[in-house]
Amino acid sequence: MGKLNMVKALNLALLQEMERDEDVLVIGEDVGVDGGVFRVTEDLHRKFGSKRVIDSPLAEAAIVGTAVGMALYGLKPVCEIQFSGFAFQGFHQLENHAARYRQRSQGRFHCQMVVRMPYGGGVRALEHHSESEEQFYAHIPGIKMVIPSGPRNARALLVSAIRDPDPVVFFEAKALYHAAREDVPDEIEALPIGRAHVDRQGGDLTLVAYGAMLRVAREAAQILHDEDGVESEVIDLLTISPLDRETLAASVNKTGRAVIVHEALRSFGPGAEIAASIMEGAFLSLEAPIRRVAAYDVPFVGFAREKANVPDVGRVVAAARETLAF
Amino acid sequence: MGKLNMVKALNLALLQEMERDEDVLVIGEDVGVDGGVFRVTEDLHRKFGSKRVIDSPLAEAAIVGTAVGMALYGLKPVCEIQFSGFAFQGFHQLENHAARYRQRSQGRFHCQMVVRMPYGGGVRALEHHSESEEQFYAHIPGIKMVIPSGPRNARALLVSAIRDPDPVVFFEAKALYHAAREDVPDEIEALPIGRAHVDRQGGDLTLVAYGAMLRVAREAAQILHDEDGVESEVIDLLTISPLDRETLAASVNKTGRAVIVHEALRSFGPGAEIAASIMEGAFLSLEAPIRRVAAYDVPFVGFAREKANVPDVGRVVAAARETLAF
Amino acid sequence: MPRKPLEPPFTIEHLSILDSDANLDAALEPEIAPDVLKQMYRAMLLGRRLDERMVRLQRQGRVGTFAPIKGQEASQIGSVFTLRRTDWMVPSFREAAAMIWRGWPIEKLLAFFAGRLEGGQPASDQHDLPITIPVASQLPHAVGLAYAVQYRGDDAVVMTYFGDGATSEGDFHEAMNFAGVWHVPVIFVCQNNQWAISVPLKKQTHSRTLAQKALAYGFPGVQVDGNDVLAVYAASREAIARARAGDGPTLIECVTYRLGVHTTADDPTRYRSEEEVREWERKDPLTRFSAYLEKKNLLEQGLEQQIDDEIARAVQSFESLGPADPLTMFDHAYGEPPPHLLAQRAEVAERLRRGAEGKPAEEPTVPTPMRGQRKTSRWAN
Amino acid sequence: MPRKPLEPPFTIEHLSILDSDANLDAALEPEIAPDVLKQMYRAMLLGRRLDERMVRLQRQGRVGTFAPIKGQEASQIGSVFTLRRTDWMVPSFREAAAMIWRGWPIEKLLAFFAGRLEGGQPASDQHDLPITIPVASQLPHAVGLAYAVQYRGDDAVVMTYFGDGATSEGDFHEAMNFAGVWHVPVIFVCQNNQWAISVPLKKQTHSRTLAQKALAYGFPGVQVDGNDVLAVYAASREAIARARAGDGPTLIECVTYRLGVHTTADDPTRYRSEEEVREWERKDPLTRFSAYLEKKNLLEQGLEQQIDDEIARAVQSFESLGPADPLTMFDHAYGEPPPHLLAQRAEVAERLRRGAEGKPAEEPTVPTPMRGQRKTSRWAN
Ligand SMILES: Cc1ncc(C[n+]2csc(CCOP(=O)(O)OP(=O)(O)O)c2C)c(N)n1
Ligand SMILES: Cc1ncc(C[n+]2csc(CCOP(=O)(O)OP(=O)(O)O)c2C)c(N)n1
Ligand SMILES: [Mg+2]
Ligand SMILES: [Mg+2]
Repeated sequence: MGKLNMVKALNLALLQEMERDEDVLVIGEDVGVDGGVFRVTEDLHRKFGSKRVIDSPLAEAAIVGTAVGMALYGLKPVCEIQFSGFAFQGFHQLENHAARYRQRSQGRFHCQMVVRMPYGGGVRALEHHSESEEQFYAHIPGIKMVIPSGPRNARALLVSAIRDPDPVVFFEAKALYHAAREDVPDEIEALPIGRAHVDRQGGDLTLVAYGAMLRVAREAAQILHDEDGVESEVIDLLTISPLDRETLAASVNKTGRAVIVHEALRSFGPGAEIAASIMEGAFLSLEAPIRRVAAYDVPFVGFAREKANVPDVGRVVAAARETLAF
Repeated sequence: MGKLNMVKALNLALLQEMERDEDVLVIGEDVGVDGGVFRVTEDLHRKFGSKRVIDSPLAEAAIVGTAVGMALYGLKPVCEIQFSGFAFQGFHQLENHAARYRQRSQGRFHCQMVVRMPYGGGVRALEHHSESEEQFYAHIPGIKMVIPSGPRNARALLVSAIRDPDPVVFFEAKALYHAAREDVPDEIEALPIGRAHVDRQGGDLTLVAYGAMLRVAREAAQILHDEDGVESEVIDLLTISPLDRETLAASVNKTGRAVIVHEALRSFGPGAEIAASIMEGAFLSLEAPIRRVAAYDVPFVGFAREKANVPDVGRVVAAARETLAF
Repeated sequence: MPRKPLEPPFTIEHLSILDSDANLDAALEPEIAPDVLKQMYRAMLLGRRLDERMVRLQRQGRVGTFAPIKGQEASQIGSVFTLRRTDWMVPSFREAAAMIWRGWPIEKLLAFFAGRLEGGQPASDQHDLPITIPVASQLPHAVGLAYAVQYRGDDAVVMTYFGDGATSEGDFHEAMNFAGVWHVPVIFVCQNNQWAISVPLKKQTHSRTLAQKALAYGFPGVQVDGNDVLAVYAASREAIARARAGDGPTLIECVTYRLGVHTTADDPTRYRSEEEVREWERKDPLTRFSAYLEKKNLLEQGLEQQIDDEIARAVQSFESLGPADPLTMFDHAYGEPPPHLLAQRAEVAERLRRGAEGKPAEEPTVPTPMRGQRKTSRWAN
Repeated sequence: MPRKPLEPPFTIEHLSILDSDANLDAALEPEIAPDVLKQMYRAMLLGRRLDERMVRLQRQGRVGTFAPIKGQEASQIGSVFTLRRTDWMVPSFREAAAMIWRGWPIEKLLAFFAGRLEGGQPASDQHDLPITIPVASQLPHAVGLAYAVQYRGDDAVVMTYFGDGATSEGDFHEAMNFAGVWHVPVIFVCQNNQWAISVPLKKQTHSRTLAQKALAYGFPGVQVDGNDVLAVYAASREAIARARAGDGPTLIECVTYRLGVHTTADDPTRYRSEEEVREWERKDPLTRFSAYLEKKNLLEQGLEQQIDDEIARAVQSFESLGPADPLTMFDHAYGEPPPHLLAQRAEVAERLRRGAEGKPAEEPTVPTPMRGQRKTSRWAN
């Protein structure tokens, strides 16, 4: 396939899975003729028709809710929520139902479905178009919560999400859609859900990140290497829930220090669970408090103030230095 | 007033605030003629009429959403969601709007409103009637999240919630509604939101709890005292968000050990933030990993298996002993 | 160009065949085989008798909260009888009679209301969803199922149940709208029993009927006398024929009444009059249907006893279930349990093994009342 | 007792006064003072001119995503003009013309679309809610406001705006239903511009009109030619009179068309034909209204220039705003900032003070496209 950006890589995953499996279909607002407002479903409508690539009415609860019904029948719907900020309109269908049908029916039914949504800042967007809500999904058992960090793993994780027998909430960082291209192999590739990736190895400090924050963590690691001679281990979570606690603990048992970076709000955010679970798994190795670099606890700042709110390399480096100096 | 159970105490708070302030009104399913399915709004309809005690149609989003509109106008609605399990139907109105109007309008508007809901297990109830969803609200800035632990503080906190200029999500433990009576003074009493209460003092171990879990923590503390000679400090959070980080840190800086107890699910739950924030505030004092005793990460267990899922005294004592023995 | 009414005008029809005095409109009488008529009556009576038994079991603390169907037997049986086994049935939480007809064993329903996960498992060949508690939230599932049926080209329709209160929820609206746009084979059966707990219909909506809500979605809506099993049957059969022919969804409003409590935790004397209840008791669906069968000589002797025995056997078999195994709560959370869940399971297993201090206490047998503290309750004060 | 249509039947009317060829139905012509007619035209033209300017500003990276109103000027101005200042206006995100008439300074709108919180602040005496982005979610607020008006016994009505797509959301349904039950003074103005981004009306709902959706809630719905400012005005005036008289809500469907892009991030050539757009251009609300005014000798000379100057001044004053102060993002999160927020604010303040490593970078001036990667974009590939 050559080098693809994340939009194209995701599109490829959908295309190939739809070719492989007639039960896979796509539903959402503007996913059909328009190819999705970010073009992730581009061309699928032309190839598979409007029964398989459904331009739905404007109603998130029914997008998720009818997808639940389709999944109960054995189809494998991939929903697109146009922006993660509008997913709350359908939140009850995920929490009340998608997550629960397997247990409620004691295995007679389950919901093999994916709910894709663009999340996060960096695209000069209005309210509800820049937030990072992964925490809300991570706290729902029965659901898996996945956030890729680049074209190749995005494609491989979306393939796995589509094949996963459980409902998967799949966040796509808007800031990454066109940020970089990567070599994406022709043949279908799948990455296991639930497994973090050690993106860079190091013994002095663990940097935990995911999604668009991975590159921030990477750059911070490079600066720490170049300027401070510090070797950071960068962990790309990829799956938020179920959390790969083993990989986290193993890293911090080695480094003794950790900084967590995410775009989600800090308080009661995903960093809390990551920190708590590191503490549980590596307590005796901890040499400094685990720091969280996150968005501040305010509802919405507007894109004119976004840069001051979303973690950047400077903040991560500063937090890392304080952690190292502790 | 003499001794009241929590239902009566909450009812008293509503009654007295409605007598004081014409702008306070009540809206929800069955809150009027029926007095609420748990009778918390008993008699209010008779006293204040159907314009002030509104039996709404069956639609949680509109209960919260119209209350937002009323609050924008200057009224002070108190919504009742019949069970916290059905609040997700209106979750978007809380997250998209109640929490944000103040910032969105830069102070021109705000939502002085309360959303009360019964939460938690212990009443042999069906699915969606036993869950503990406080985490979802704690992660929304602009909203405050309060959970009383007994009749007296329930009444005093509800008074504060009604008077608070910000939207307050107010969880009432169903298991506590009729569990105990307390002396509740005649004159209106208010407790500050955002402040935890040290329910029992001790220097060996900090037990953090709230809502129905407070009595579990209390009993555990007593057993630890009686059987192990251990002095536990029991912290009753009362407000989940904003979290009283100072009180938590101060306690653990003294005790060096903490066990957190909540009915909410463990993973990505409120205990994670509590633990992370204790670590941040008392790192050097920590002698053992902070433990979380919580419900397991499964969607719903049914009341026939509920006892095995919700934290009980035995589990807390066991966790405390492991923490002490670390 | 002037102000002009749109043509054709919008109409909603009302259907009634067998009135409360058992007068039959013979012109409209549906053709139903005598055997089927007998089965229908049996199913209605079973619903009625089970109801009474369930309420007693709840009062004794042997099951938890239960939602009785008394008064709504015709709405449920008249509609569900028009389904084939291969069709889909999507219930809310007040369709005990319909669910039993669909093949749910009574002991499974008992287990469900006793708070056991086992009670939610349909048989592997059953095309039924389990009970849904969040009001109206099952309606999009029914539409999704119907979409899937159409997508696969299967020969089936979907019937889903809900109450008058449910029509206020956003999920109702969105499901109806999707069904209209997708033109899928789904039949929305609204059991308008006049009350949503304590909220009467007139506080629920300002619409004249519930059937007319279909006008907003561009498909047919019809109002039927929901206590008239023949009318419900006729309207359902027509809707199903339309759905099977590819002519899209229908909304059926069954005008009926909940004669009993909302649930066993409810005290309806707080919000409605005895007279109202008595008035509706005169319209009892069983009375008029048994009169109809009587005329046809189709009433069976000893049916009540037969049914009571069946229920008794089911209660017995339910009560002989062993205690619920806590460890199974970890099953079916995910397709494969993730590591943290295995760890939690191990923790519980260890606790159970150790017994003593960590052992979960026995469930109390007297339930904490959920609502409607009856004056006799030990909780009243 | 037979199958009988309910009486009276349900009707929906269509209203048109000034057609696309500027033919007037004199019998229906509303009485509007000449001054007001001139103001209406000015407000419509301002909407049109601002639109064009906004799109240019966005292309230059000086503001972010903007939702143009071109084609919908009559729907907005015809309705909003029937409000008093003391009435309430609840917009969605495509009501620039109506908002300006309500007193929003143009520079505030510019600030809003430039991602500045300042742009969302109504003046303290303005009875206007700020822009709402989640589709249909403002409708319950409008109903709540109307309830509060009635509760306090104030003399005001509430008018709220939304699109055709919005009618699919649960919030639309619930708000309409509450409004019907509560019988509150609220007017629902649906700008049916035929498209919800790329989704045409026929995929949005199977209902013949949007106006008929009011039937589900038991209050009047009317369909008007939304490009006919006189018809919109007449229907709105009637609805407002009804609301003021205590006779409850109305749904007004304005049949109009979005002549431009959905937002500046959209490329409509992907989903709709040039012909369709051209057909609607022939129905332009400004053309016919200016012809109407021409006949009345009410067209002002140099109006366009005057308006352009006003816009230019606003752009200038917007651009002379200093850079946004990051610290103010902590204001107005709560009534009183809680301790953790003060700590976060202090952290940012310290970072800003220290400058260097922690300093937030400048915003890029070329926006990352949100959607509809135009072929000319540097992102295209
Ligand atoms: C979303 C949701 N909100 C509230 C409830 C609590 N509740 C259970 S039944 C009921 C009333 C339902 O009324 P209706 O739809 O008329 O059905 P009926 O009970 O009369 O059969 C309510 C409010 C619920 N189960 N789900
Ligand atoms: C709840 C929600 N879902 C999705 C979106 C994304 N979105 C913005 S505008 C729009 C289409 C709106 O269509 P319509 O209601 O017809 O209004 P129009 O844009 O035509 O004025 C969509 C899907 C949103 N803003 N809110
Ligand atoms: Mg009902
Ligand atoms: Mg539109």
